[in-house]
Amino acid sequence: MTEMTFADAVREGLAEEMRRDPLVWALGEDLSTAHGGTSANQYLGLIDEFGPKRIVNTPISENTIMGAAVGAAVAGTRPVADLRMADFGMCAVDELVNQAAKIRYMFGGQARVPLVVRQAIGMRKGGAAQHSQSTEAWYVHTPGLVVVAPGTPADGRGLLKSAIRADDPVVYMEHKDLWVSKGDVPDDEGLVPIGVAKTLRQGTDLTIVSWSKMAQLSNDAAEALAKDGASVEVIDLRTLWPWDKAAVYASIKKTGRLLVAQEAVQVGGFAAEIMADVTENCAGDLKTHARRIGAPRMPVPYAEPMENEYRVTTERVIAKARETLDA
Amino acid sequence: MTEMTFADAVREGLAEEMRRDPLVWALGEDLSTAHGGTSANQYLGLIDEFGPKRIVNTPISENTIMGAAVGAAVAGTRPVADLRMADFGMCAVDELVNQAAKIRYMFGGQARVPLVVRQAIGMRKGGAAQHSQSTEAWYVHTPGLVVVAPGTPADGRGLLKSAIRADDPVVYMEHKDLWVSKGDVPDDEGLVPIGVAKTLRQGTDLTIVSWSKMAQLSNDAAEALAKDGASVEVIDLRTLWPWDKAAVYASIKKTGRLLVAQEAVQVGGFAAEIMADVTENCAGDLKTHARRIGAPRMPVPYAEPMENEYRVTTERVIAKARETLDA
Amino acid sequence: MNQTTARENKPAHIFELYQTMCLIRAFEEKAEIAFDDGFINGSIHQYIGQEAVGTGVCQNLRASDYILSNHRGHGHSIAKGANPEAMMKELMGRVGGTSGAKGGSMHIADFSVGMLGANGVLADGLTMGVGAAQAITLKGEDNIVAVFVGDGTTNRGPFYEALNWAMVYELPILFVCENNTYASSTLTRSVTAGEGPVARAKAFGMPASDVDGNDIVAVDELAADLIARVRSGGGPHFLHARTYRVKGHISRDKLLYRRDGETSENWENEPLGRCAGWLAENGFDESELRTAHSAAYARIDAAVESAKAAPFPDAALAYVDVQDFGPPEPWTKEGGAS
Amino acid sequence: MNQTTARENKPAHIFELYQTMCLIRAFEEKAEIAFDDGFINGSIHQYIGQEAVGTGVCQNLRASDYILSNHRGHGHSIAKGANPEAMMKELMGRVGGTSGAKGGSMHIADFSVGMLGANGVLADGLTMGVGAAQAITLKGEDNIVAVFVGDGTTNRGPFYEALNWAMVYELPILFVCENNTYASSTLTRSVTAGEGPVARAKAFGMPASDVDGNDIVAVDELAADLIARVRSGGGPHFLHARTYRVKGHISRDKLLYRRDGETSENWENEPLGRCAGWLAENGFDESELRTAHSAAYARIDAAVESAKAAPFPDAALAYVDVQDFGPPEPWTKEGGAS
Ligand SMILES: Cc1ncc(C[n+]2csc(CCOP(=O)(O)OP(=O)(O)O)c2C)c(N)n1
Ligand SMILES: Cc1ncc(C[n+]2csc(CCOP(=O)(O)OP(=O)(O)O)c2C)c(N)n1
Ligand SMILES: [Mg+2]
Ligand SMILES: [Mg+2]
Repeated sequence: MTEMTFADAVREGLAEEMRRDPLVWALGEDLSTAHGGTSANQYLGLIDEFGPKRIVNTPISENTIMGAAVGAAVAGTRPVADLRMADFGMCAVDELVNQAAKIRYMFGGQARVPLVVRQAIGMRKGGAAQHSQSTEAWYVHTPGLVVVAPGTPADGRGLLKSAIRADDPVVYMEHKDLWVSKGDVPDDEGLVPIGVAKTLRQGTDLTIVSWSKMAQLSNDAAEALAKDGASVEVIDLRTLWPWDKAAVYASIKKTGRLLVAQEAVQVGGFAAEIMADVTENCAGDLKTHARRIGAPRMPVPYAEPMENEYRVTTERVIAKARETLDA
Repeated sequence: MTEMTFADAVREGLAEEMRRDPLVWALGEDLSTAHGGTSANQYLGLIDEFGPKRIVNTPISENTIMGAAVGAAVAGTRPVADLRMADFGMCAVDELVNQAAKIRYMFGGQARVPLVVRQAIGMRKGGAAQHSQSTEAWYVHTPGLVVVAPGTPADGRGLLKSAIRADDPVVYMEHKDLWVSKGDVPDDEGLVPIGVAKTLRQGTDLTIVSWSKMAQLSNDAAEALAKDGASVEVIDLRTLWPWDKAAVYASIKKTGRLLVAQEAVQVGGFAAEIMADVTENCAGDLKTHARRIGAPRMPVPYAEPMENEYRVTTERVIAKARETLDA
Repeated sequence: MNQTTARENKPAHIFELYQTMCLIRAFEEKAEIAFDDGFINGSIHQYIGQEAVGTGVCQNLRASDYILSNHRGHGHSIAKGANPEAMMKELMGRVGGTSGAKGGSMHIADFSVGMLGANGVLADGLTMGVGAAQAITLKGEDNIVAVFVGDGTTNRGPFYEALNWAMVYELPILFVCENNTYASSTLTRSVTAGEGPVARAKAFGMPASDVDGNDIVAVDELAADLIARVRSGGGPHFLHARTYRVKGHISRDKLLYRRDGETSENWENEPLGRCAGWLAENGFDESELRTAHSAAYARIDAAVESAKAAPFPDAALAYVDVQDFGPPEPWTKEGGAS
Repeated sequence: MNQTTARENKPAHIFELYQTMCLIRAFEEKAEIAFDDGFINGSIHQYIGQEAVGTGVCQNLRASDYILSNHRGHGHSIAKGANPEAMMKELMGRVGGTSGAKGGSMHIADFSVGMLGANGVLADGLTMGVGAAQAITLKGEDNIVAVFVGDGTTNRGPFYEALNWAMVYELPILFVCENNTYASSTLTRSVTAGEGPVARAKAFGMPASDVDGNDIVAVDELAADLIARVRSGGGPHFLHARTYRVKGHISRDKLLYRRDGETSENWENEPLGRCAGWLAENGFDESELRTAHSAAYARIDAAVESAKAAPFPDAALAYVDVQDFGPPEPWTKEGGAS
């Protein structure tokens, strides 16, 4: 195990995959210049090892970053396209949803589209309306796509590697606040399987299901609740499609209570899908109806008091968990 | 009342609003040539009455159709932008979600964005993967947007008119199969309020909530079930955001059973939101947990047997309704 | 494709291209009849009148070269070597269709001959095309990519991104703009500023050529030259082919937006007749041409019959080939799916 | 803006522009300090070194004219007449901010002076700009629109769509490309093919001019001329202003990607110094210039102090101004929201 930041861990993961397979390459804006030291440097130094044909600094052309990745994937390579933020990813929804997600199917299985598209999600202090969005729900709703949203450096690295090896197009959503977070990363290959959740904490009274940064907040909430004597199980889904239903169902069987916590806008978010699924499939095991927590349906405001009002905080998760426990 | 097709009714509605308010105008590809008689002709003849400054035939430039509508809206006019299909609407998600939906908020209320964007949804026989999608769930998940999906000619006209008069950006989703469908349209102004559902059929045993074309299928299902003695209430939401919670809650209070029926892919669809909401807010009134029906999570296939396998049919709604009734 | 023999005997080479063009024409005409008879769902965008462009370009490509097409892809596919019998099955949604009957007319693809797909969304073939070319350079192959784009589509932003991208990375790609005068029911020049696609391509530093797209001899010569240049590392090239969409945008289109006589005038200039004229002047007699023409129609007639006779695919195949991780759950008897 | 007096007395006019440029420079420098001191969240894109472009263009516009800006919008805003005090409050997220503290640095807007917004998504101002121009023509006004776009952003597709659109509808719009050499940490020319933005604009038939963007006298003269042409129905125009981003892409940027000496060389050419030089040659003495400079800094210092003293907005204001239909539900004590 080595302690490293999320950004370092995923960069290592990418480099390892690029060493393993010469058909793996990355493209995006400012990749070779590593954002000039202004961002998380997930590509820092890779240009020196892999050169400009495999660490491709692109023009500001989101449609083509995504479209070229699709074309290069069907033509036999494994591109990792970086759109920087899910907000800018909105400029390339067409290429992702109409092409990447559908090509294998609509051409009757003639092609695979083995690409990874990185679209960072989440609020970063002061990010405001256009640099803060979490759009995972859109892509879960899109047939053909795999969606992952790792919450730790080890999962970030391990899931990136699995995503690169997968023959499906994978939307890889890293939380901007996580880039600088630290954690232990295994020294071995450290693959994290797609579709397998991780139980962060065992418990018997309530299951909190979450992902990405919110999994950590949920864990913090569980710790706080433990002081009150509540035993809360916390599941970090890590993969949102296909999500680990078996793990969630099993946990609900044990605890009888479910809270789904997400950072994204609550209305129409991925938590709604889990709620709906569990309502249909775990009715007998639930002692009280499932609950969810997510952001109010409004854009992300800038000023701190409003931004904090917007946020799904640990305290709010605790309050909602209490409500679920008491019901 | 006059009987007309959906396409004729919405064209009349648009013309009426354009006569009423000189700041209302429309833009999109092939508007003045009315798709050369190949499509639903929702704009046929309007060019003669309103001229090329108000019925604007645009280049094939989806980003700009949407972006220009936003700019023109903040600059004091009321554009109706037609992106033809939600599938092509994916080329302009950025302008809709990052700009139209956020401008009022992120500029602190200095501006309003009174625009309507038409994005037809739904399967049309043989439409295949890229001309069939129903993406309403994405826009319900997007703060700042209003989403309507009328199911009859009268509602199509009345909601288009209300959408044009609204100061919010409205995503107007008409089902391609509905364009040729006929219905009675009131001879008066016929405004249909945003956010108000319509009960298509009263019932006491089960509530089916639906919208767009699926509301009609749900009604057909209810009729069939009536022959078996089941009394099914059918609610056509018409507006998806804000959806008429009061109407749905009241119906559930009466029937104690809920089925939500949608044409879109089930996973992560709008039905999940209704399920989640009702699970949280109507738990006491539900005799059995809420259920939903939607398409399998796969692209729309072309060949008829596969296409039919994909479809949410009346029969499938009936089966799911029976399951709910029997639970 | 027999390019070497062909070069030695130009009339014989042009005759081969004529045969391909006849096959495309026959395919489109028969497809329209099948459509009108209810055998084809959705809509079909026919290539009639534009055959010389796809034929002249694609027949100069290798099977290992890639093409990316658009909504009007039947001609490109046939010219690139896709099997018309399988294509007709695809249009009719039958077993044996090129895309397993999952795609239909707008999603014909045949990866075995480098035909990476028609496309229902305008301009997406362009961005995917530069990516495919990038893959070629990464793999160190000497293949190239040709992308077809309509005149109307040159007003979509991704077109310019792709031109710039191709130049920046010096990719082996040929952009083929088929200027058939119309974009659906809109006269393209009514919504297009400036001198048009050639000037626009040149503004990106891309060498660009213009050709009479209804003249197969000219298209063939120019395409052969440009493809050789692109293949030998000359970087991207833009080819603007002037042509005309003699039929409607889709088969049902009544062409109400055209002035009287416009269509018939343009029929005079359609490429098959012109090619036949050239062949007649270059040693072929009428009967040889008629035989070739009839052979194409006979082949397509048979393709139609065999497609009509082919079974529809099993409904259960709908669930296949979605994705490895988290494939769809089939409907259950109770009406559940996910 | 006093354009008529100014024209009669050119040095006095340029002196006014100098004052605006000083205000922008002071704003940016003080904002950086406030950022480093933790008073500003997110990130700020400074306009230092580019002041002459925004000033020369915007000060030739009327308040009723519109501008659409991008992520680097402080200078455009001040030049168009937005209140720097309110802007500083916006940056610090305080009551009285231009956007009610909801937007921050990247979402400055002041509709009362025609400043329709900075923007966090590249190129979107272009498509919105042509729409605003279309609204002007529909309303029959004689206002115009100016849109600012960075060099790097000219590689995004919507840029070309907007150029074409503006020409097709002959809209009253001036596109201002601020070529500051960089796009974030990338040298724009390394990812840009051909001769660049001017050639690209011309390919759409759009008249295009090039100017030394660090020379306020040149920018002012050209902008005045072009704006008059656009206003009098001359159709769109493209103005390419060569400049240099002397600071980092955002304030935290350490400029590690630049060669040694590059930044300092370019500092020699920055527009305030050059303008001061011109003014000195045209009758202004040092002390007048120093006074103007100090006045700007004093005003911004005061703006910073008053911003720091201003209260933060009430958390409850977060729920205001989302939408009329279906506004958000506030959090309840139980932690619910929707
Ligand atoms: C992004 C997108 N916008 C609109 C359409 C609808 N559409 C299909 S074909 C077409 C016209 C295309 O014109 P052109 O590029 O000239 O090609 P042609 O049909 O003439 O071959 C349009 C508008 C689409 N398929 N995709
Ligand atoms: C669509 C989109 N892509 C990427 C970004 C991230 N980004 C912000 S500024 C910038 C560079 C812009 O360069 P240029 O257009 O030259 O403007 P400058 O910053 O030099 O003023 C990038 C890539 C963004 N905000 N929006
Ligand atoms: Mg055309
Ligand atoms: Mg720049």
